[in-house]
Amino acid sequence: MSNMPTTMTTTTKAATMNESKISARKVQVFYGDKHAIKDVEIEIPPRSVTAFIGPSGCGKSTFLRCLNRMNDTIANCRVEGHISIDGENIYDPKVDPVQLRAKVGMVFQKPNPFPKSIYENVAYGPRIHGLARKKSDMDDIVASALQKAGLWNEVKDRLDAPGTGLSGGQQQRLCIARAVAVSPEVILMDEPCSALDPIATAKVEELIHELRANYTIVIVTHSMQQAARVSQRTAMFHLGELVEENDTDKMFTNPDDQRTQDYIMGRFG
Amino acid sequence: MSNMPTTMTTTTKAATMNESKISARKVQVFYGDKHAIKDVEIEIPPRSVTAFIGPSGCGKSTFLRCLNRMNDTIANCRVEGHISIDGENIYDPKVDPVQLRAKVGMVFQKPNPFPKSIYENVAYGPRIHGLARKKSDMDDIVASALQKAGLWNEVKDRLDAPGTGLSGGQQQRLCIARAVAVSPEVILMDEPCSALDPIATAKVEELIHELRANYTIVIVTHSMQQAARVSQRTAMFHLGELVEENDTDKMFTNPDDQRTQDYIMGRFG
Amino acid sequence: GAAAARDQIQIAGSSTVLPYASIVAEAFGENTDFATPVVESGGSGAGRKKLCEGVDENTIDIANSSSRIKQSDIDACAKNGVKEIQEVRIGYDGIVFASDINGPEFAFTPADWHMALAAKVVKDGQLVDNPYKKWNEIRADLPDQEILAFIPGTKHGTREVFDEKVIIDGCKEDGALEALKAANGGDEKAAEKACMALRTDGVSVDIDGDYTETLARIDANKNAIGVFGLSFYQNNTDKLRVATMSGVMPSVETIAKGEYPVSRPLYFYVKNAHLDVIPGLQEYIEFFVSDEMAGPDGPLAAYGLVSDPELAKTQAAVKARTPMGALN
Amino acid sequence: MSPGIVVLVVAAISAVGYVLGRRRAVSLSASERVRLHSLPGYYGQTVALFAAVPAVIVLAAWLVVQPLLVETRVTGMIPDSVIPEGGARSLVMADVRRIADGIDAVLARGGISEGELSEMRADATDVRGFLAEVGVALGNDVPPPVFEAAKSYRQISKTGNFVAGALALALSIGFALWAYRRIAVDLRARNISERFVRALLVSASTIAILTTVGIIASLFFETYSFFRVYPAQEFFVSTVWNPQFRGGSELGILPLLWGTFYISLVALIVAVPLGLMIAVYLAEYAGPSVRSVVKPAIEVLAGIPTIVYGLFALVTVGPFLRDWIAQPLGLGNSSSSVLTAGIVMGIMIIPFVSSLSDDIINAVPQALRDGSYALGATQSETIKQVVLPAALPGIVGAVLLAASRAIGETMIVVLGAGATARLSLNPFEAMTTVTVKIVSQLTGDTEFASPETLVAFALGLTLFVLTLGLNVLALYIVRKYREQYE
Amino acid sequence: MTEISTFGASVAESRGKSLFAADERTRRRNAAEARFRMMGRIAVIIGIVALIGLLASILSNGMSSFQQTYVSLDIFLDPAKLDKAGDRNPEAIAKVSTFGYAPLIQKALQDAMVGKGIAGDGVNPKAAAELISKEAPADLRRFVLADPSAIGQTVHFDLLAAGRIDGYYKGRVTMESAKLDRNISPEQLMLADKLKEAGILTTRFNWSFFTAPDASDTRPEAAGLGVAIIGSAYMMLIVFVLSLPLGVAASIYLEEFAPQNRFTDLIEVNIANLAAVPSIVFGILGLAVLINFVGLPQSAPIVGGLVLTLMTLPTIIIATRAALKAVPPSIRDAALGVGASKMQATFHHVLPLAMPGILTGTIIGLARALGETAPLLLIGMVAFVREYPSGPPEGFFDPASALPVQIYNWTQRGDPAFVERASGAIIVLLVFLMMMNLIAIVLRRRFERRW
Ligand SMILES: Nc1ncnc2c1ncn2[C@@H]1O[C@H](COP(=O)(O)OP(=O)(O)OP(=O)(O)O)[C@@H](O)[C@H]1O
Ligand SMILES: Nc1ncnc2c1ncn2[C@@H]1O[C@H](COP(=O)(O)OP(=O)(O)OP(=O)(O)O)[C@@H](O)[C@H]1O
Ligand SMILES: [Mg+2]
Ligand SMILES: [Mg+2]
Repeated sequence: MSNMPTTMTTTTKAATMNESKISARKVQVFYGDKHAIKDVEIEIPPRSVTAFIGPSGCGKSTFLRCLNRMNDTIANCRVEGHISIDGENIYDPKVDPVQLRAKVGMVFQKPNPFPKSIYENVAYGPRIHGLARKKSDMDDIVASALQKAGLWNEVKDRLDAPGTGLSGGQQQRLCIARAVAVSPEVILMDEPCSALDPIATAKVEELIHELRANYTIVIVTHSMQQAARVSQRTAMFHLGELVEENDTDKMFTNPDDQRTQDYIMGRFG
Repeated sequence: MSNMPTTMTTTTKAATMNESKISARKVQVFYGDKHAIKDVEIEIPPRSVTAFIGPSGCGKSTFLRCLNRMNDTIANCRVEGHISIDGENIYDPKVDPVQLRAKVGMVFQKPNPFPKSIYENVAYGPRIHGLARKKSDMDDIVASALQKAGLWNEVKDRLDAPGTGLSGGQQQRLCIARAVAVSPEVILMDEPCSALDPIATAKVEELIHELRANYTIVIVTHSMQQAARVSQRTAMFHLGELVEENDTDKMFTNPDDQRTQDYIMGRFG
Repeated sequence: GAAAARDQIQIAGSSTVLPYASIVAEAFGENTDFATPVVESGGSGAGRKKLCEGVDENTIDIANSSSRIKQSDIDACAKNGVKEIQEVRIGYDGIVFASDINGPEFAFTPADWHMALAAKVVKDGQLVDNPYKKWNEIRADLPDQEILAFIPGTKHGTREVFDEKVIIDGCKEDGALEALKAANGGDEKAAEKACMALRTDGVSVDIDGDYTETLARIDANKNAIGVFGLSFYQNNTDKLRVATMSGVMPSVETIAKGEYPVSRPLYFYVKNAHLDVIPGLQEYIEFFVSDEMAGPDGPLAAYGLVSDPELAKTQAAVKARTPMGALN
Repeated sequence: MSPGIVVLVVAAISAVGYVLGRRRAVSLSASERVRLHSLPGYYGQTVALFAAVPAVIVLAAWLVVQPLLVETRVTGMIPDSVIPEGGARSLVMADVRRIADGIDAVLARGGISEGELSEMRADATDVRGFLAEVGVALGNDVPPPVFEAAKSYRQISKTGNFVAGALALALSIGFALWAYRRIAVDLRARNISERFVRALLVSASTIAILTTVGIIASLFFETYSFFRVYPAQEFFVSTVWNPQFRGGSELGILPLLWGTFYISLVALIVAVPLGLMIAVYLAEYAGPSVRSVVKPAIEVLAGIPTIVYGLFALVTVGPFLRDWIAQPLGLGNSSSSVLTAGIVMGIMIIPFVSSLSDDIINAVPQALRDGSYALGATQSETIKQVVLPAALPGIVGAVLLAASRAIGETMIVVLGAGATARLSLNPFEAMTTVTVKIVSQLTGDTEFASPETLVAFALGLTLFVLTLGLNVLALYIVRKYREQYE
Repeated sequence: MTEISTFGASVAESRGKSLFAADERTRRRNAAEARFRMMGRIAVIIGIVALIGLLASILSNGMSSFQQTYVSLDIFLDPAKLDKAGDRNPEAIAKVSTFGYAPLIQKALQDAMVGKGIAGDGVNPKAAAELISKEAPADLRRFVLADPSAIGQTVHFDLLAAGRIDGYYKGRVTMESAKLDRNISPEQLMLADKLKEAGILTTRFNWSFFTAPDASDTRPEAAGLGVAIIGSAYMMLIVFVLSLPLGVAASIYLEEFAPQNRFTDLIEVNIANLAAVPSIVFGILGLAVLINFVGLPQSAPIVGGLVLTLMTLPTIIIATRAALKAVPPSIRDAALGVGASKMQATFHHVLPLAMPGILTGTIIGLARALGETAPLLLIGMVAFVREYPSGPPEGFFDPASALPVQIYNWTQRGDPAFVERASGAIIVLLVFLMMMNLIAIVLRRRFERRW
């Protein structure tokens, strides 16, 4: 926690309020022959929550993974187009994807804790980024991250237990805690509440709300209610295309696109 | 779809209406020292949908895994008490867990498709149970299972693609299709809709509804609405205890237990 | 470090000579201040090749050889600047035929062996594929025992002696050579070659390993006859029954007198250029051929090396460092 | 300055550099109140790397170059007159080095002083006897020019070592300072050190290529000379292998290849099912205690010297197969046979299959098994249809390794299958393999330049090319059937 | 539809059935399961039985080599023989060769026999002296040269008994075999029995087996493994220090970093192929490149170590790559997702998970390297070496032997006593191997986990 202010001061300069934090132009993604993302253009404003919605398999996760170049790790995945964060093209060969990912954190759709202790799961990020100088600093970071993710009470007595021995929802929250612990500027969350009960969900939403003040958040969700509750802007994907992107209020009351309307009304499929 | 009628006629004799399909008495589960399930007693009626609800980490999955002895595969997991299906103690040493699991199918919380083609993922179960004599029979089974899970349209052109290359929600539906394809008597579903959009969810709920006529279904869900929509009975877990078990209608309108009330009202945590 | 100069003699070559060389090396190390020489075994061919690799500390000093050096080796030596080589004949190696100690006695002639093992033999005046299955079919006074012979593999120097002194001589004795010569249009070379063609139906088994392997095989096949070195046999007289050849019992004495036919000389070759450079090299070769070691009462003879009757000549040549002349 | 000491000093410099670099990075970030680009340790590492790597490279290069330089310098000092007839300059140089070492030894013992040494003359002193006292034996008395050459050899080497050491130290300190000065909060220290590690990784993997090049090179020339004295066509298509001591051999590779293939096949038929079943049993059925005992125990099989297996084949298995199977069935009465060698070799390579496969099977995620069990699959169905396919690439690797071992084995083949090259289908007959013949032809008593010896290289190269082909095939198959979990 | 109903019916059969009453198909499947399991168990049993059989034969043949028979004699170091001039001049004393010491021993034995009242019974003094190893004079000479002042005194020596006598007390030589044996007579054995009764002949643990260098063919009783153990230890040190890091580094590069292209395919195939290269070819490589080209010395552990390293690398690389491949990608994703570099993800997460496989590769690779003779044949290590190499690192460049080489050499020698020594050496080699692997095995158990 102690060095949080430093980070903040440095980030302010990057994004002026009227600029968008992330902007994507003509993004195409292919898995081998499969054209998974088609010509997506989007601007994501800083210090706000943007929700991606759309039917299963429409490309939300794929697009999300483009934003911190996690697609690099998929062998047959090819990304075209232009994505920039703070005005810098992240697909520039000179960009260090590591630095990018330190800046753009991610919570995956399938919880994937390390086969290590709960503590180590959360402490790993801060450790490699040198966020804690002392053991006690690290303890603080871990505790606060777990608290934010609403997991602290459940695991505080067994921080040494393996992260893989947690329940599904607990693992999901552990992964959220792990991502939050390194305090990235942008957090990408792929259905962070899918395995969570309403209370835990509320807790995570509260966290998102809190983070919004300083961070840019992109969240994939299947719950319209959740999108409506937490996001300022919403983007709707369908069959790899970005159908509509709009203020959340507008989107859920008076969408521009027929398909959005249909989806929200549950008339798809 | 086509073989449904035959199956229906034969299943009727097994469970008389007033008997319960599954009954658990004084079930205790320990993970090493951790007491994860405490003294749970429950009766699950046949040909109905029972929903398990409760906060994350309360032991829903653990208890669910007890019902087809999937806990056997966890090294440090110990189950005590008595669970019977159709009046037979499933923890009897003479019981063959394989036969049990053929009868009691399961969909896991984390989708775990086999690293095989989509087709093979679904065909695997029917094949080991010898449900198809010819290739065309198998094709029918696979197609109908995928249709029931609402995945057919998305994958019918790429049945040879690996199941692991699907999106999160698609994988989840693939796992549902896989479980349905062997037509077990009891289907345990651990949050089958967690990664699904509303339309896909509706499709799965429809499937559950349809299956209910002949099968006994236990579903873990975090969505009260879903529980209310699909289930006849609901069981509420909390900290490893079964807090309350009741008709769903009653449960959501006038629960007996304060904790249930609190949970449903979102006052937990 | 790597740049340090070598201070022990390095010897490589024949595994037949190895036991003798190591007996000498051991005694040399014991009785002098020089380091005990390192004696490698890797075959005569490889040893001579290493010897001829050049004059350099990094090459060996002595090559042991169970056969005489070949012209191609001398050429290779010359090409690599190894001009002077001493040839030192250390004695003779007897080759004996022996069978399991509990089996019958054998008294062979080379003709017996040729008839037993050749691919084609003369039977009733006709050249036919070898029909013999038992020894007594060849000659009635041989035991009634199936023919099974473990002979050295074609890479062994011993095989050369076996081919020459047993098979070809036998071929001549039993008249097959003449018949083959006739069949080959009078070509003596081709006929000899045909003599040496052995049957391939499993009766004659090549052994690529060493005499211990042959011994172990005889253990597993009690009715087999094996080919051994004299020294090996002398160490295993409790397991092996040796056969006479043309009526002569093999021993150090009969071989030294030239009575027992199957033997061959053993050599080592010294690179003269190393003599003054490698500490102890000259001393070692003198020690080797000294009467104390290589003489008829020395440890080498005790171990089964047939002492060279002309040892004194060799001693003089070694003292004088006389390089070998052209091969004749 | 001896290279060892220089290396130690350089190591010390880089250790200090690490500490200082790290400290500087930390203090910079504290004073500028900016987060470092990388962990402080990486800054330390960059300094340490810059301090060590150039210096060590220079030192290593020097160690290679110096002897050459010094030799050329010193060789010039030796007049032709002291080179014995038929000898070579290089041999005299050996003496020079030996004397120089001896002098060092004497000095170290305090026998004489440097001053006395430079005064010393070979014609006045008995250098040979003098050095013999410190255990340095010389082949001959020392001519004065050689002794002088030895002295200057010592001198030049000393200077050389000193210069190199000084250079290395200068480089070390210089680069360390430079790297230290370069430290800034936004220096991409992690990337620098990772690039270095990556370079290390790359060079490690090129060793495989270099080895291959080396093998091909060392086989190629002799193979070439073989084909000059022996027709290639005969070698590749002839079905007879019959080397003769005195030339005129028939050296057809086919019977040897057949033997190799046949024996390896038998070995794999024994080892793969057994090994896989052991792996499966250990990974899936056995309890941890059984596993922790059985696995290392089975691994001992791979460590038993092959001579033991060979004798086992010769003394036990061979006669057994002959007396109980081959003779009753009328399939021959040879105690050495393909089957004997194959079976025994199969036992030896079991651990290659079992241990590696066990690790790979163990690494298959439990979720996959759960998925299968939940469908009502038995454990064996799960293993056969889910676990093994998922573990396939690793298992293929293990089998390839086992096959490779089988192809390369000699002792078991020699003792178990004999040394006869033969083309036959009967597994109860003696046969032999390419490898056995490589060894026997190479270590035989025939002259080296003869085709009988050179054929070993041709055999080696041919085998190399063939196995390469097989491996390409294996890679292709694995690629095709690979199942990537998750 | 009709088709479908038939197979539907088969499902129906099992439906509603008791869990205790297995239907036909389930019974068959369970039988298959039981068979499979039984096959696994049988495979394990076959493996273990093979191991036990081999070990038993090794042990039964080789244990006796850890015992050795000695002859204890008080020997008068006769100045008349050893120092004729009587001025204790070391050079003059050094001139007396081992042949000069033999009579002293012969005499001492006769004296001892007389002292204990043992009759020769047809064994003449020379034949009686044959009970004592030919190594004995060398021992004496060494003793005298080290301490010339002992000349003229009577000193107690424990001398090695000759190989045949030693074998007599180990059951290798019997009265029957002695009758046929040219190297020993039953009378000599009887004499040995008497000496044993008199306490002159004793059998005890054979330390020198582990420390003495090799001996020539005439002295099996003196042959030891000292040089071979040092040589093997040096080589294994080199192999371990080089092959493990190199192998792991190469695998990491290929599996985690290298782009997937023709070139990496080439490397991959190449490595697999190197594993299939017969070990002797590595010897050819070592001879051509390391000795002839680089100029490293012959018979040296450094060359052997490098050659064995090259030979071991493919094994380690293949095992490591397989293990790396088996780590689920989600672990890498998780690490990358929190901003770890690929390097960090690999070293912090993937590598530890792949550790069991890596260690297995190391165990198997080292086992092979330790037992390999063929490549050493060409680089001059299959040799008779009696001088101990010096300490590392200089010792890496000195001639040395190795355990498998010693075994190989001994099995080729004429005297059957060497067969026993070879079996003893095999035991030592296996113990050496197990000690080497112990750490790896313990580590491997710690790293093993499922996810
Ligand atoms: N393998 C395991 N080892 C140890 N503890 C475990 C293991 N699996 C689950 N637990 C613990 O047991 C408790 C119950 O877990 P369970 O998975 O049943 O929860 P759940 O109700 O399914 O929660 P969720 O809704 O988050 O999936 C939790 O506290 C969890 O941490
Ligand atoms: N590794 C892959 N290889 C091939 N195709 C893939 C891969 N990953 C995803 N796809 C395909 O790309 C499309 C988009 O997938 P993506 O995971 O982005 O969907 P999603 O919107 O996240 O869906 P969900 O809500 O189900 O998670 C899907 O059709 C999917 O099948
Ligand atoms: Mg998704
Ligand atoms: Mg759960």
